[in-house]
Amino acid sequence: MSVLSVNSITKRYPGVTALDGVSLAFAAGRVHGIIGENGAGKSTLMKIMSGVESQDSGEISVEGASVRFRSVHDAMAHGIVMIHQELNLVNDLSVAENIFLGHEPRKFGVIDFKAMNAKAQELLDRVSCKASPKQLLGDLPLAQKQLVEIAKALSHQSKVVIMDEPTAVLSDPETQALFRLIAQLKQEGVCIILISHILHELLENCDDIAVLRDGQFVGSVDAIEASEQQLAAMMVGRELSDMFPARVSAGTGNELFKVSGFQFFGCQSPVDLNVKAGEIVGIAGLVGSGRTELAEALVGLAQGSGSVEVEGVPVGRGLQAGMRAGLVYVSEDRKESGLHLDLPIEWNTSLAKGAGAILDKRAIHERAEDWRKRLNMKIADVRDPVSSLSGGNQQKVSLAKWLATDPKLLILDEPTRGVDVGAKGEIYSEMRKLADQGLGILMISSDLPEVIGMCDRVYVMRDFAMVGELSGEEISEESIMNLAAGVGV
Amino acid sequence: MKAQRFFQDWGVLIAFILVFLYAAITQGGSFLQWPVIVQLFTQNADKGIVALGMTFVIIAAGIDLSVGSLLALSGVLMMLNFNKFIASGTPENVAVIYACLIAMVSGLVIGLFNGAVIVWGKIAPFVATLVGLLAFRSLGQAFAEGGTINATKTEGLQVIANTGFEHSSIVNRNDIPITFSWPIWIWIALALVFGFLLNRTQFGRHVIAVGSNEKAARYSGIPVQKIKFLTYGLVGLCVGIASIIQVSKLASVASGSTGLFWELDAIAAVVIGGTSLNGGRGRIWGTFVGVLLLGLISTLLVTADVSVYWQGVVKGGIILVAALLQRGK
Amino acid sequence: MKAQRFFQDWGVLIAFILVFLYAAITQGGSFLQWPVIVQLFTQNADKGIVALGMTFVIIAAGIDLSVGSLLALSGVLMMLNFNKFIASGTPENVAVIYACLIAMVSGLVIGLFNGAVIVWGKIAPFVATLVGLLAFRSLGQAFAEGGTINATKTEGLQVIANTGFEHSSIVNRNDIPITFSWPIWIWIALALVFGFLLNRTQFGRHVIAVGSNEKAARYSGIPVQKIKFLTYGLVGLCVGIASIIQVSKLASVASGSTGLFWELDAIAAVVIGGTSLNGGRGRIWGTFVGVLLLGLISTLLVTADVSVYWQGVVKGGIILVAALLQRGK
Amino acid sequence: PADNGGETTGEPGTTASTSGEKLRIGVSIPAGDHGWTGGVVWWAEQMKEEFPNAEIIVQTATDGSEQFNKIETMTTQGLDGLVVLSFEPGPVTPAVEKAKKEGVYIVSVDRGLTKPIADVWMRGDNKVFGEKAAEFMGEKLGGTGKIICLQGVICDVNSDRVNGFEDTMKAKFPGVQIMASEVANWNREEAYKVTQTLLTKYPDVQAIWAADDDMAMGAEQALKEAKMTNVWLVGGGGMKDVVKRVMDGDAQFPATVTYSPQMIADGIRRCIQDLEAGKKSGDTQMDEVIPVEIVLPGNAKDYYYPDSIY
Ligand SMILES: Nc1ncnc2c1ncn2[C@@H]1O[C@H](COP(=O)(O)OP(=O)(O)OP(=O)(O)O)[C@@H](O)[C@H]1O
Ligand SMILES: Nc1ncnc2c1ncn2[C@@H]1O[C@H](COP(=O)(O)OP(=O)(O)OP(=O)(O)O)[C@@H](O)[C@H]1O
Ligand SMILES: [Mg+2]
Ligand SMILES: [Mg+2]
Repeated sequence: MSVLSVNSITKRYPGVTALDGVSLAFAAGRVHGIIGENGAGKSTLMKIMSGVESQDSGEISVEGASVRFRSVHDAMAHGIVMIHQELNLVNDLSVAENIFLGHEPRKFGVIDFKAMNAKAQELLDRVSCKASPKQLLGDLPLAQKQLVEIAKALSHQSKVVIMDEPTAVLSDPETQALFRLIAQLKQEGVCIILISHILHELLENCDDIAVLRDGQFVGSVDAIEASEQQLAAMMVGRELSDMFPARVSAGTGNELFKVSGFQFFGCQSPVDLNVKAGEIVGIAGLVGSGRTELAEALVGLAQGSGSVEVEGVPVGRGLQAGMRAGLVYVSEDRKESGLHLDLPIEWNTSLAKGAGAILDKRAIHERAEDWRKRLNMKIADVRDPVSSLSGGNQQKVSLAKWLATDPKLLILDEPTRGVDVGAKGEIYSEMRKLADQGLGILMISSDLPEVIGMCDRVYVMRDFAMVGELSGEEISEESIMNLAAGVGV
Repeated sequence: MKAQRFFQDWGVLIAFILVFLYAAITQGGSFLQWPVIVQLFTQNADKGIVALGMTFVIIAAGIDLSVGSLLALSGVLMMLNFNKFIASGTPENVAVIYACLIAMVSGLVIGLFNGAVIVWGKIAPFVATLVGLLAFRSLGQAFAEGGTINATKTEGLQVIANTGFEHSSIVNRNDIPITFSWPIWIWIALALVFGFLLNRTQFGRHVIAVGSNEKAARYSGIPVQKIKFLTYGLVGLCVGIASIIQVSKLASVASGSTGLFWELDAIAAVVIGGTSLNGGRGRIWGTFVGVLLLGLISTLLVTADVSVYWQGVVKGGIILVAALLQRGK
Repeated sequence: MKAQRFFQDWGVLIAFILVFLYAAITQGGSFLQWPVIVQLFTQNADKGIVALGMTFVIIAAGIDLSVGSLLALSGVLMMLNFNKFIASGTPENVAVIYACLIAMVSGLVIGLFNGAVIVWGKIAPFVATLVGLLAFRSLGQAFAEGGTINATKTEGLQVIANTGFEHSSIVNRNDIPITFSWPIWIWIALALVFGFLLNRTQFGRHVIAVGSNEKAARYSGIPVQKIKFLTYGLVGLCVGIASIIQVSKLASVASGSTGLFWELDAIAAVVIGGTSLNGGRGRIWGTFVGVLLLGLISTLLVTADVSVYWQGVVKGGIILVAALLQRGK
Repeated sequence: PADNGGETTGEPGTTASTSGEKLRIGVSIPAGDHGWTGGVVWWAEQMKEEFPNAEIIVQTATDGSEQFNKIETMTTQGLDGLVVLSFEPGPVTPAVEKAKKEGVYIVSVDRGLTKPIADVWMRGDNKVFGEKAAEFMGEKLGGTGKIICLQGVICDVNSDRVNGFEDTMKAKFPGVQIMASEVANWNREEAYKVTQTLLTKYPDVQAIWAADDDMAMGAEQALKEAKMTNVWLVGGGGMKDVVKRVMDGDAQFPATVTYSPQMIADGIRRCIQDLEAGKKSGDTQMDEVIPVEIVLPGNAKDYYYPDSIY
């Protein structure tokens, strides 16, 4: 019998039908994958199953009995917890307090901090998170926060754990650890529902995979028999060609971007790097290796010193000077620093570019429409706030915002995080097109296939230092991981 | 859903219209007259101008508690200098112009000072402007030795607030044409300019972006600090202009009481007008109507002869209803 | 970095110590005496208690502008009923107890009313409590006909604020033992209880979670609305207790002036104490010291004989320095 | 009706303006945010009952500009008479001037206006308020002693009282030392606190002067707590509790100074009587001084209004 099932769930938002009569069943001791394009309705369905949102029609059953969730609390009481796609943690509380938020261990009505910290430490160990239970959550880097979020879900001893793209911000070792954990939970009879855009992950770790398209359930496959191509075709409704576009003129141009003797906050040794016109250069490394810090310092968002040149001209300090020189940075954290979620999409796409001291509203609108077509965004109206978009489409808006500035050198930090396979392909080909037009691209990514598929050259960082450079045939998953983890050196 | 959105967008205007209709029906003839309506604008122009500036500050997720005290201070500076000019034999009209410049410049400069303390001194706006609330009035009192300063010549000064456009067909009950005085036009003009500034210029859009998500604004290359700094300058300038109107209207300035509680009134008008205190969302016309609504309530309390003890309850009640009308989800 | 963190954590205490040392050095003997120190506590206990409650509201990302008016209203209710009890022949001590209960219950209930308007009426806290600021005092004035109500019997009532612990070794210069009056102990006890509540109980941690990230709190199954609602009840209760102390001190309540501007003072103390107006971050001991610091400044202004005109500048200046000491990055 | 009305309660019902309708009287006064102004509001409200046939509109204001606006609004609504107790004379004068232009009969009480436009000015004299207190205290101290002063909100009224007091003291009783002169904002609670603080610094003061009775009451509480009941006080403003204490021969309140908020009631009566008598705006320009008297146990019962709120 299924531990959790939904029956013809429908949910409408103004302008969109996010879910249209979806029925699914989930069983104990199984790992269910869910895939779908950005905006297909995956997160919405999960939110309904975990009591965050309520459906317009349809019903939810837990162990055969029909239930109605009025709040998250109700869902938790039925043994259902969810790890959200966008982190939902409290920066001003400790790691342990976050993990046990809402169900703190108590003694005589008072929180038993000792027990709480001890239990939190166990959970953190289980998810291979190095953070300490007493640390303030706000001080953690993104990836560790994600692990805390997972630990938090585990703290509930639930029957059903829903994970909405948990691996998007994790690098390889942590992802591996997470899947070991999932396997263990499965052994314990827990039902896991896993959303991801990384298809091979799902094929390797799930029992079955359900596909959503445009708010409708289009089918379900057995993970052992299915292939990536088959899944992609079900998601998108057509066959996908090779995701990574062919390189035309890999890095034959002149030196566009040259950094030498560059030091930034926390760096262990000065960094040298360069990017030629038309080249896509990767920066790989484990989470916490300092890639984001380096990039932010390079564009002037953080302190840094050393020589930075674009087309042989030294770039002044400060973000604006960098932007004037054509140096732009697309942040990894679209929610906090990348986008204005409450503001219209068209504003966001013009915010970095500007639109004259007196705004040219038409140009602003047309620019947004233009990028919507170029990046194939799923948007009802460019005047809607970004917050109404699905995660992947938000990521595209973030990209469009910076591409619109006509940069010379583009630094992308995890550009395809949370983007569906189809859209990934679009972003990749857009990147390649830009490179072919003479742009230089520096791409920070934890997604190794992406690094290998896209980059002409790869720098690898470890512990806030540049530890190697790979090019051409040298680029392989193994060589990168060896450098990044510091083995075999 | 649709209805809710409608109320959210237009709530303050609907509230204003409802209160106005109520007044017109219950007060009958004595209310629906040109003088009453014109007075509503005249009496609230100064506060309204301050509220316009406050709207920018609040949209940028700031707050300015010092406006009332600043009003007193720049009024005192204006008046002291005016009297000095007159004493030294400067022609009256020249003295008036100088005095107005002094009021505007002192408002602007002190506003920018607030901004500098907040932006570069890294002090929370609430605290920094609370310091201003205490210090500016105190300074004004020190300059004025605690008292009221009266203009030694009043005609020239009073031209600003007491003359304006008249039309022979718009008269009061004694058939004297009503003056649409300059403050009304200044207020309307500033509202239009500020509306344009907020909605049609890069500066305005940057103010919204800073208020909506400061970090993202910084990452977008918006000069966040400069924008914040300027919003405080803007409200300071507005206060300077308002102090000119006050001084011109009253031909005097009371260092101890001029502008008392104005910060609350101005913030209330902005918030009732639909601007979010969390920043990032706001509108100029809402503030304009918000000021009018508060003014209308005061007028109504007078004309309906509500007992002074109960006025607070009635005023609070109407504000509550206005807020209920336009609440979000 | 470390030094900065240190100042951020301890800034308000350092500021207090610096001002105290300054006073002790410049005022010499007349300042460093038991009576002065004890007075600092006695005089600020009522305001301090209100600030404790306000801390919870602000940590939950709310605000309460109505505390001063509520103080007057619950004082009026307490006093009117006390006099009625006395008139009807209730024994004085029973009447005192009834009156105290009335003050606390009315504070609590009206505070919860504020909370209900904010949470279920979905009105922004600033607006909802601004309505309270206007309406509660007005109600008090209506009940008291705008005047001051004096207790018809004072002895029993004044026991609360004017008696307390004495020790024969702690005397003033006339060798009369100094009274560590009940308000001091009530304040300290409440500070300890509230500190415990904030840091050690689920309620306290949930208040922080709600203020820091309301959505995350909701996703964690925390009853966000109930938590917010309760914080307003808490501050209301504090106001009720403070009104008992006020009434007991002077055996009278002035409907027009009791508690005037207290909202500003209480919020200022909370913010100076290191609690963020954005919610999520705050501390009880900081508020406690913040209240003492503001009180100390007032005492210093009186004893150092600062010109009345310049007091605002000096007070503002000291607050600014305290804020600079503990500013964040 | 040139005589100071106080006995008019007997004949209501005769009020009728020349136009045959009810008389409309606007009363503009400061908000009752401290004891004395609270008394003013109360007395003004009482007049509504005393003259049921006149329409008395009482409006309060928290600053000069608000008072300006409210006078303007009332004028627009149409008034026969305006009784004004100005917040500050300066800001209010232009509004009164406008009313005058509309032919409204103007009675100004207490603080006056900056231009001679009132038909009747019942002048309160705040300078004398300070002077009388200083004379009494100087004499009682025998020309030498230490005192402290409590001031109200910083404004013209306060300055007049304080200057009157301090100048007289300096001129006539140079031996009396004013140890401190602090602001307590007309507020009982603040006066209580300020006095507490001052007493620790100046434990040897012999007397306290407060610029109004409310503050004197606060100071008294501080004295009581410090067990310094030998220190005596002089306030002023006609608060009934204080007058009673003087009447009863309380050693701590040997005297007080009159300045009753009842003056607003006299002003309103005067306005109605003059209008009923057919007086028109501009007919007269009376300037009467409301005498400020020192209240001693002997004459206290003349100033004791047990039913007043203040
Ligand atoms: N709060 C909201 N208001 C309006 N529309 C919304 C809201 N939340 C989601 N939507 C819309 O509902 C649809 C489904 O969104 P959902 O977040 O479920 O997609 P998803 O499958 O999780 O996509 P992704 O892979 O990008 O995370 C989208 O079209 C989105 O724009
Ligand atoms: N807000 C912060 N406070 C304190 N330390 C931080 C903060 N942000 C990052 N760090 C530290 O900096 C290091 C690098 O952070 P970050 O995770 O951004 O690096 P990265 O290499 O860009 O990794 P990724 O982009 O994969 O997340 C981390 O080890 C973390 O300890
Ligand atoms: Mg999603
Ligand atoms: Mg990073």
